[in-house]
Amino acid sequence: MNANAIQLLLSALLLLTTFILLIQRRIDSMIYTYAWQSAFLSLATLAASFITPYQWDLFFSALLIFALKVIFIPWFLRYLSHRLSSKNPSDNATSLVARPFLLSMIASALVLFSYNLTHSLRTSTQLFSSNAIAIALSIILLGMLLIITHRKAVSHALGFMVIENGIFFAALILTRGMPMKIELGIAFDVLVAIILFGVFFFHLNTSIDSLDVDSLNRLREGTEL
Amino acid sequence: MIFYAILLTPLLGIILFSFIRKARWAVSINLFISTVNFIAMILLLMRWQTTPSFFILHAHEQLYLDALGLIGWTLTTFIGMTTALFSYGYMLQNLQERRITLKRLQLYHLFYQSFIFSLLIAFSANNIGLLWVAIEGATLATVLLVSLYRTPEAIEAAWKYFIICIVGIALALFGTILIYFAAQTSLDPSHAILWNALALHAKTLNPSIMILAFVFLFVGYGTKAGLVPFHFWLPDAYSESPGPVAALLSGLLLNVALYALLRFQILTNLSLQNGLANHLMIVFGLLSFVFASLTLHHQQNIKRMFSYSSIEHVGIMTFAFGLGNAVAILSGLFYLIIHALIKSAIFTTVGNVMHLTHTQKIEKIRGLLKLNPWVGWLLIVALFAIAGAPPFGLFIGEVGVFLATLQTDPYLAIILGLGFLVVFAALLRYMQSMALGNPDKTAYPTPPIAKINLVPAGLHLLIVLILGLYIPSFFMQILKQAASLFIGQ
Amino acid sequence: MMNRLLYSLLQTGLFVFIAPLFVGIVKMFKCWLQNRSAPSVFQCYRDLRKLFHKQTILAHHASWIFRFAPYLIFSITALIASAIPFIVSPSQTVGFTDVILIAGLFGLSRFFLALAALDIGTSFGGMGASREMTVATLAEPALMIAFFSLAMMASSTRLDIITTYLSTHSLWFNPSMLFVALAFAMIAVAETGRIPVDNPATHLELTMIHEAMILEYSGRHLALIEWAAQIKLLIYTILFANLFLPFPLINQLSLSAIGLNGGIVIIKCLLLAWVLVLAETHLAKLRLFRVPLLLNMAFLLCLLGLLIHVIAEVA
Amino acid sequence: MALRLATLSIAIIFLSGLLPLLFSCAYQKLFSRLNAGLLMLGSLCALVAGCLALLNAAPEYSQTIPLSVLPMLSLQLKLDTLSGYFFFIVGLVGFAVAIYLPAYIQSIPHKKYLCFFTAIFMSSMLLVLLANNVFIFLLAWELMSLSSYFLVAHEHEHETNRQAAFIYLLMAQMSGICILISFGLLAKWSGNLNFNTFTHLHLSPTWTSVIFILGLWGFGTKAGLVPLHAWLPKAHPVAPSPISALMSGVMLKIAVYGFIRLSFYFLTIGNLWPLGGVVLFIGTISALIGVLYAIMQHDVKCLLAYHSVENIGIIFIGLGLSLIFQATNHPLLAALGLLAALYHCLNHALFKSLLFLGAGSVIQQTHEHDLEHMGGLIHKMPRTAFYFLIGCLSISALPPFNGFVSEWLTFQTALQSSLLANGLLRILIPLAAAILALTGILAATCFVKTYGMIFLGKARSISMHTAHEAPRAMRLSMALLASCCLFFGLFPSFTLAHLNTIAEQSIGYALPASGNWLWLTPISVQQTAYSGLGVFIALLFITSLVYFWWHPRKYKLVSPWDCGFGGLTERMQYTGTAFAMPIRRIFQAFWKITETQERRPSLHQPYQTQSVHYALHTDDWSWEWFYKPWRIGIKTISQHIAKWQSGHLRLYLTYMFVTLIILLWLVS
Repeated sequence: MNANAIQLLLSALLLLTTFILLIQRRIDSMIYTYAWQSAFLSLATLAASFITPYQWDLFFSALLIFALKVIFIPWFLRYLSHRLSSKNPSDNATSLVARPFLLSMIASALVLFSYNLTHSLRTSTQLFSSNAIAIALSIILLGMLLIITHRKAVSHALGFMVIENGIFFAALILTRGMPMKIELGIAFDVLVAIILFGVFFFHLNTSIDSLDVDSLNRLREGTEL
Repeated sequence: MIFYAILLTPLLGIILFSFIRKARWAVSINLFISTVNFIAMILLLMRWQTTPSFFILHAHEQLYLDALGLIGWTLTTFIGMTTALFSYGYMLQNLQERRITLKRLQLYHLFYQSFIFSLLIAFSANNIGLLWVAIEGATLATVLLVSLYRTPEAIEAAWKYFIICIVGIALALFGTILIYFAAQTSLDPSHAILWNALALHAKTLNPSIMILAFVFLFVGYGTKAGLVPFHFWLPDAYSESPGPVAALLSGLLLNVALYALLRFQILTNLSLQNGLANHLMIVFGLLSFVFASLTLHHQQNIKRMFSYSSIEHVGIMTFAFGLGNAVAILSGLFYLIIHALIKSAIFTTVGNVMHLTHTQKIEKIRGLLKLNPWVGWLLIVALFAIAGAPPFGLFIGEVGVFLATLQTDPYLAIILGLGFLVVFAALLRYMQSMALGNPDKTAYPTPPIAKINLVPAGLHLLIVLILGLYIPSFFMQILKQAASLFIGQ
Repeated sequence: MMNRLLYSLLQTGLFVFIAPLFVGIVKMFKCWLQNRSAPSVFQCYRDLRKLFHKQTILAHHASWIFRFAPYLIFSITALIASAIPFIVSPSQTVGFTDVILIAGLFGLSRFFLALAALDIGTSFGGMGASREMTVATLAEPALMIAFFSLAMMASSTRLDIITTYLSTHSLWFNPSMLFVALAFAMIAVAETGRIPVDNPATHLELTMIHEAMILEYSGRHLALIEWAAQIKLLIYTILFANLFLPFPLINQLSLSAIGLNGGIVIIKCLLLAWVLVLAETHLAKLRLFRVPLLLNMAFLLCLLGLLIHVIAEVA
Repeated sequence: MALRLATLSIAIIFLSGLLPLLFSCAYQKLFSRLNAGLLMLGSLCALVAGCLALLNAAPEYSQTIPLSVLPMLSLQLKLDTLSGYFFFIVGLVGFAVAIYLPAYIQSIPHKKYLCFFTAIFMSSMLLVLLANNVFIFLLAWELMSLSSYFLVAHEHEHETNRQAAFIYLLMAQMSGICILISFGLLAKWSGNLNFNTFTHLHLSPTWTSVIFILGLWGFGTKAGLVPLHAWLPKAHPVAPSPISALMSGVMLKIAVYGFIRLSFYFLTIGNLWPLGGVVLFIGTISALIGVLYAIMQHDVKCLLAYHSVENIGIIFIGLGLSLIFQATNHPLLAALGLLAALYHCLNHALFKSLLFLGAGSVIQQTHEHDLEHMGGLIHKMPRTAFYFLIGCLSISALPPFNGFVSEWLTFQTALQSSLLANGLLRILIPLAAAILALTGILAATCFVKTYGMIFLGKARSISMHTAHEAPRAMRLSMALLASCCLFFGLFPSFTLAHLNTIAEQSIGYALPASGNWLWLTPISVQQTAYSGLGVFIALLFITSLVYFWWHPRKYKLVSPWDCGFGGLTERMQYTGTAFAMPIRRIFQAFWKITETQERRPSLHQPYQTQSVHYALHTDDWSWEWFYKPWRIGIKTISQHIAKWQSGHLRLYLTYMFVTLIILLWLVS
């Protein structure tokens, strides 16, 4: 069992968790799944730090991810979603999420699409990364799909975090991570973003009395404002 | 030294505003810091004039200032200053009317300076990762500014702005990583992320990755710039944010996004040599232009109307940069500067108008010229300036874009001409209904407007007027230097 | 050259002087044809003399235009008469022989007549002016085309040159000339206010045009306007006779040529008077809004003439 | 020298506009005098500069004054005979207007702005004439439109004025864009923005046609050619009268100037006679439609505005003929056509501004625009009435006034069509000439109506009774223009001889001799000859003779005959609408006529009519055909597009997502 195989396995797990996230409707389980995904990502980073010698940067990254994405963010989101809605926090699903099979078919098509897209890159890089980049790309696209198909503000935050994970994964496999300074900057931005999400959950809750973003349609064209 | 002074003044502001609570102090200090910042910028410009250095590298090559960045810096510090001047009176007024609390005023100033800071970083970032971080930072800083009033509409607008932009900008991060990856084979990892190194070795970058990267960067930064069809956040955010914030968004945020797009356009063009980036920019530029110009006819809210005008102008600029010939690039750069100046003037004027009439509805704003001749004339002049009428600077830009279009693709000039006409019709219609005629006599008592609130818009328009008649050679030299980035020496 | 100028002036004088005679002849013919006993051919002169001796009456608020118009109208008509190839081709030095100028001068006199009609502010005046201008509107383009086809044949817009050209080239039987001649006749009827366009003999408010305009005139003013109308009728008759009928003017200044010309012109005029009377007796006056049909017909004929000229005769 | 004077005139006029803005209200009297004085001085300078340039014949160039390091943005000026001639026109009319303006604007609010924009307007018109590169030309051109927009919108309290101003500026913008594209294409081929490099470019027929048509579109819009004329009768009437005089008299000529510059100087038409044919066709249509619409108007300024359409049409007939003859290799006749058009430019400028100034005097005295409410003013304002009459005679193309000379020249050009080899043209050109004749007589009809309704008859409303003669300055200005109308009618050959140099420079041929001081012989004595002075003297002589001989020494003043019903009132007079009714019936297809008649029966006896309400609207078809479709189209599209922005965040993200996927798919 070499390191490449571990990474391959982890990337498959990442994709799987994304799929699960996509078709889930309960906010709580979505948050858990996200935590699992982040944990896999953290593991993958750790594995990469062992493959390439003296890469303490990656080691730190793994720790950072673990602290931020596996512990803090899921806790924070769970705290918020419980605090803000007394009802059972499930995402009132759209028609697509109501048909998980169709949705997963679309998602699979997206995976195929990203595989096809990265096909041209295969010649220029080693085999593993080009396959993994397809996975990273599909995680990103699926993250967007997640946002599009879910209605709760919390799911949108999660979707953004999934995209973020996908990007981090891409950075990891393509370039063995970004330079540390940038990594820190990105992490800081993510932190600020999640705090802003928190602030907004409060505002949304007070202004529209729910976290359902579909009721946010006051601002549009063609009607009296 | 001056370089760091400019960078650090807003940082100092951020620190200061964490402590200051008194309102009058805060607004004055905000103005003071912005003014100092701009004065430092003038010093830098003077040094630039004496030693025409093409670019300056700082901090282990992480920061880098060339002519393009210099334009961005000048605009940022200048508009930062004038908007601070405007927000001086505006925020105090808001405080009096209890639209905002003291705490939110503190927040406003904090984010104001962080926004300026991130912009300065973005314009001077050599590290493309840092560029991304700075733009993301600018986005995050403005999100809470947009929702400053905490009305349901403002929150909705800010939320949409937030989600769409961070998703977009996440895509840009992916694009950035792809570029970093594309440079792995030819550059060592510490240099593969530096823009100047990338530009130098652009031909060795992997083309197929570059294509993918540019698409992601284009969608990402294009979202930020407000290109159709990624623009949907823009009218909401502009219309619901307070006057000075709208001025900042339209005058600066839009430019920084376009700036980032231009950086990667240059890189992609150097690397691919097939003009793919240019084609994308032409198509989406024209799309934005046409789409926004048509939508412009269907507006009820004055700020939304002007936000569509911003989209339309971004479209023209993107189109011009996409054309890629010398005239187009020069006019595009000129257009960018003038547009930033006029648009922020417009949003400050709109702030005054709203103060005068207590409404954003176009149909309720009537007879401004009789209500308050100063505001009325400012609005008229600003509207004609933004519509590209001479003798204002945008006219030169417009003529330049046309000439450039005729040079390369004469047929596109028809779309451009029709679009200009449609835009002009809309702007003229709105101008007439708002500024001319008799005001509604019964509607409201009109409060007086402090002359100081008119100064920023007046100053901007004066500069635009002067630039429309005479372009100083120093200014032109900087433009040419910036343009030479696009077309080589 | 001076000779010709002298002849021209003399013939203009003669022209102005005998115009009432021609109208008298027409009236006499008409009476004959309608089995009435005819007044003397000099009756028109008597009428004029009577008017010259009557007191002139003016409305209270008549302006100078009303008073001034008769003199101007008379002089314009006399001026045009000087340019008409009557017995000898007019002198170039008289200088008004350009056909476009002639049309313009007619326009000027019409303009003042219409203004004078509007001056008093009665509804008859307005009605007459409006109808007169309408008829002129329809006649003018046709008249222009008629002149143009002549001018294009002779490559000149000068009546004297055209006459000279016609005297050397016998063109009257050319199809284009026939069409144009027919059209010109219709235009002339309209312009001079004869049946079927207008009836100079009645004062029915539903039909009158010219008479409605001059209803407020009296005394010497009326005399001058009547006289001018008589000259105008003769102008059109002579133009038709010398431009479109066979036996054109002989372009010489010898006494015999003048005599011959005079004889031929008199015969042609009598002939035309007879045709005019025949037509007036046989036709009823048209309703005002049937007049456009007639004049459109004239325009069409002119155009056909021009077409035939371009297609068939030039090539 | 001439150029320096020309630049000076622009500077003076510009300065005259800045003054009122600088002075405070306390010195109002002083600044208004100073302003008027400077305006007069500037116009006079322009007049003299124009004359000098015409006399000089050789073009003068200014030094290049850079506005930036870019060569394209530099101030390059040039004064040649063509621009000199138009300078002369602007200066002459401007001078008259400058005399007229101070007395007129006494009653107008915000005269500060009016003076300011008038000065900008005039100086930008002059700058258009001097411009020697694309950028300066466009700058001045747009400034001209913009400043006149503010003049049109000056009394913006009225909804109609705002609408007029809107449509005006929009059309002006369209014209600007067309010109920009057309000149931009020229610049593309010549590789330079300087007009000097544009001289007689040899382009492929396609590009020549494209540039030509775009130029015709652009300049034609501004000149008011049908069907792009719709702004003109709206905008001109609502501006203050002296401004209407400037707009109608001068600004339209600037457009003609631009068109001549483009088609006679920049482009080489080669043998593309259809281009000339298009111009001729549009000119003819404009002349006819313009005058027909004019007849139906009862707002005096609106009527005059439609007459501008007509006269611009006549000018373009001349230009079209000239282009046709040029393309068929008859340069002599081309020169004749060009001369006719140029001379009509001057003449139209003179009589149209005279008429607008006259109308302005009437309106100032009576506050009445509607012909149906006027009447009898010849007794109240005898001098104005006299000057107005001269204007009417000139515009109706009646000898011996100036309008007749230029129309006569146009006729003479048209008559030369027998020289053409192309049979189609040989027929169509005389037809166009016949329509021109129709236009002339219709114009006469229209002005009989106008003059009759304003000045003759009895007063139709009370406001006529309070009218007085116009102030002396205004009369002086009208007298100046009226005497110019007569002068240029009597002595055309002098001016035409100098216009010959323009023809020589643009076409390469000049007329051999246009005659002496008495005779105007454009081609040869054999062809034709005209002497305005001769006609004038002869008429004067005979009329005085007849008058002194026969005029009755005694009048008896009575009331007019009232058919025995007693008491003719002013309501019984023929109205303007009634006057034009036969024309309306005959040419009814040309208007969109809505005629409504409503009878209200008496309450007690249903068969007895209590009152009758009659309404008549004659509208312009061009609105229906050329403007409404655009407006409705854009509105509809914009509504549909707005639906995209439905307010749903997820939808927005979907758009983004789909675009991303499509882009990725396209590039892979």
